[in-house]
This record gives sequence, C-alpha cells and structure tokens, in this order.
Amino acid sequence: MSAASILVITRSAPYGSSAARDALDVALTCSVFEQPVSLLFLDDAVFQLLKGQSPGGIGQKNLNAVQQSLPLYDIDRLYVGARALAERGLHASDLILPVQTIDEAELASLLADHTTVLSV
Amino acid sequence: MTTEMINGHAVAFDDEGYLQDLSQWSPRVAEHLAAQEGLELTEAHWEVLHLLRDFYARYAHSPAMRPLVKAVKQSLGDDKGRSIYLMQLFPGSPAKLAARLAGLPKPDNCL
Amino acid sequence: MILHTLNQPPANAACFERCREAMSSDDTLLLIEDGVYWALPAFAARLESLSGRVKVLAADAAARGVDLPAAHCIDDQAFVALCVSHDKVVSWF
Amino acid sequence: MIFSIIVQAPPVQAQGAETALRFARAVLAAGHRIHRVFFYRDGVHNGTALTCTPQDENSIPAQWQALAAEHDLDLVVCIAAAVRRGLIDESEAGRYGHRHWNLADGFELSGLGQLVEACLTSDRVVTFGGRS
Repeated sequence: MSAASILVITRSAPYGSSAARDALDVALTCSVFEQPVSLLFLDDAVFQLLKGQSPGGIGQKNLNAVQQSLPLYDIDRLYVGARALAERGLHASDLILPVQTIDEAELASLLADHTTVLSV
Repeated sequence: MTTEMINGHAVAFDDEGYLQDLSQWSPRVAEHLAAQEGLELTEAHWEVLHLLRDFYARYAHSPAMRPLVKAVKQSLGDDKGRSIYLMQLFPGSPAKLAARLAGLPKPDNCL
Repeated sequence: MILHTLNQPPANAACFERCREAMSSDDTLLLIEDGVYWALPAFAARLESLSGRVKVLAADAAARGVDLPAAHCIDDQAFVALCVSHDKVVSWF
Repeated sequence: MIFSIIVQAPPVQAQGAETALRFARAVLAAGHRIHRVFFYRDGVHNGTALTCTPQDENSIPAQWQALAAEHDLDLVVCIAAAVRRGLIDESEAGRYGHRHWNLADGFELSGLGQLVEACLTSDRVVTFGGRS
C-alpha cells in the first residue's frame, strides 16, 4: 500500500441531494484501489450518520445500509466535526457507526495529513 | 436486451446478462445463467450466491471484489475467503459474475 | 501548505467558517465566483485572522463590480501558480 | 507538474464549469500537463452533445471539446452519475434499450476508479463544485 491517502469531505445532509451517496461512492471506490481513505463529515453531513433512517417512502436507498458495509471495505477512519454534532443537539451515540470527533484545531492537521483532499 | 423463457416465465436481461427485474430471480434463473457460462452450480457456488443475496438485503448494493472476499471470509471461513477460491467458482470477474447469477445489480464500484 | 478555494457567497456563512477553521497559518485562501463578495469591507472582521493570505480571482471580482485593491487580485495564471506553490488544493463549495 | 481537474458543477446553472475551463487553459498555458478532467455529479452535463447555445453565448461542452482536441485531453464522465441523469453513449443506449444517445465526441464514460487513479497519478487535483 502506498503512502498516498485520500480524505473525502462531505458537508451535505442526506436525501435532499445526492451528495451524501456520491461522497460515499468515492470512498468505496478508493478502497477498491486499496487506497487508504478517510471520510470527514462536517456541518449538515453529520445527519448522514444518524441512526434509524427509513427512506423507503421517498423512493431512495437507505444510506445506513450502505454505511454499515464500510468496515467490509476497510474504511474505518470516519471523522465528525465535534461542533457540528453539538450545534445539532447530537451525540456520537446517535450515529450508526463509531466515529472520531475532531475539534477545529484537529481539522487543519487532518487536511495536512492526507495527500489528496476531495470535496463532494 | 434479451428475453428468455425460463421455467415457463419470460425473463428479461440487459446486454450484459443482468436481470432487468430483480424480483424475477429464482434458483432456476441462476442455474440457467450458470449453464450459459458453462458452469454447474454446486453447494460451494450456492453458499456464495446466498451470501451475496444476504449482503444485498443488508447493505443495499452489490459488493466489489474486496468486500465480497471479506464477507465470505467472515461467514464461510478463512479457506474460502480468498480471491483465488472465488475465481475458481466464478471465473473471470467473480464479483460481477456472482452478482449476475445471484440476481443482483451489476456492482457499481468497479474499475 | 494548502490552497483553499471558496466559491460561496456570504449567505452561506457555514461554508466560509469551515474553510477558515480548516486553514493553518501558512495556508492561502482564494476567493472565486460568488466567494469574491467576502472580500468586501463589510466582512473584513471575519477575514482578519487571514490577513495577507487572502487572494481574489480578478475576473470574478470584475464581473460582479466588486472593486478591490489590486494587490489582492490574481489572474488565472497566478491561480495555477498558487496551486504549484502549495502542496494541495482544497475546494469549499 | 501533472494536474487533474474534477468538475462537479453543471454548465449554465453553475459558474464552476466555466471556471474549470479557464483554469484548464491556464494550466496548459503555463506548460503543465493535465492527466485527466473528470466530470462527476451534475458535472456530467458538461459532456452533452445536445446543448443549443445562442450565437452570442459560449457553449461549455463545445469549449471542452475544442480544448481536448487541441491538447489531447482525457475527458472522463462518471458513468454511474451520467446514465442516471440521461447522459449516455451508444453502448449504454444499447445496454438500456434506448434509441438515442447524447455523449459528445471527445468525452468518454468510465467508472469512478478513473477519479481515484487521477488522484494517485497527479501532483495536484483541483475540484470545481456546484452547490448541493
């Protein structure tokens, strides 16, 4: 495995647009290439990880279902903005997968630590 | 697009041989598609096909090769959770061929 | 050293704030498209911590009638040069 | 230096597609190489052959085509994003049973793997986004 690493940043809530699924697809594809990939959820993207989604009534695929396959793709570096959670009255325990919460100071170093940063 | 009669039902496939209507899948469809590939489905094939259908039901997509191998490893053990094993059962591109026989959509995240 | 580009107008303050928080002390911010409005004097306080490290894409500012000191404005060639002189580019939109 | 450009902005509705074009020209003018331009999300509409542009406006797809022809650029449109949005080539038209197709010459449909490969191969990756 090369030292190159990709960070995918997502900032959008799920379902209202395809952004959440599109970001996830980029991450899944990185892992197909056996490239280390991390996902960073900022702002409304923390809603993507909320448990208990049931989008059958709006004709969409359940994002929670796809997210739960991430460990099988060896994608386990999931970062969530601590303030994004707090502002929305959420806790890490409300989320479907274990995540690492990061504060503002850690945000800059996370970006610095990855070779390529992709916003979706 | 082609339509074939399988067990008295008209079943439609796209150009790459994937089912148009996933609900038309049955074990007979899998056997029919396998025969076209020159394969006879054994117990070893079936346990992978069932695993794939479970994967799809749970994770809402057809897996790429790597997660497929990992899922097989977790359910069927280390001996089977290897790409060489899946290549023997489903020659060529196991993730694509097995998804096709299992009546799932073509895996999206391919190279 | 990262070059950040931002194309969102002041109404989308969250995008700007995330970008600002993500910036290290040696990073540069390039305002493009609707992002150029952040360079107006009304928002000077929010850009204070970035002083000297904010650039504006000249064609976008001119298109919108945003009149800025020439020192802040760069052309497309200089945009490319900034990409080269920084390790990577992060886009905020 | 080797650049790759990711375009997520659609033409017309967002400015990002035009910004990406200008950036691509500037990259080439500076003597750098563009490994690939990858169109994702609504950015896939940059690859349509069927835009009708008034005489006094510029067609974004036509400009990509011209630039690609002049500099032998690799213009790759994400196939998964494209077919969902009704942007298909002849072979996808066959696969899905459509009688028409609309991918412009010079563009190619391919998988997201091309985006990842571009990230691994390029010194700089620059993304031009729309909103949403």
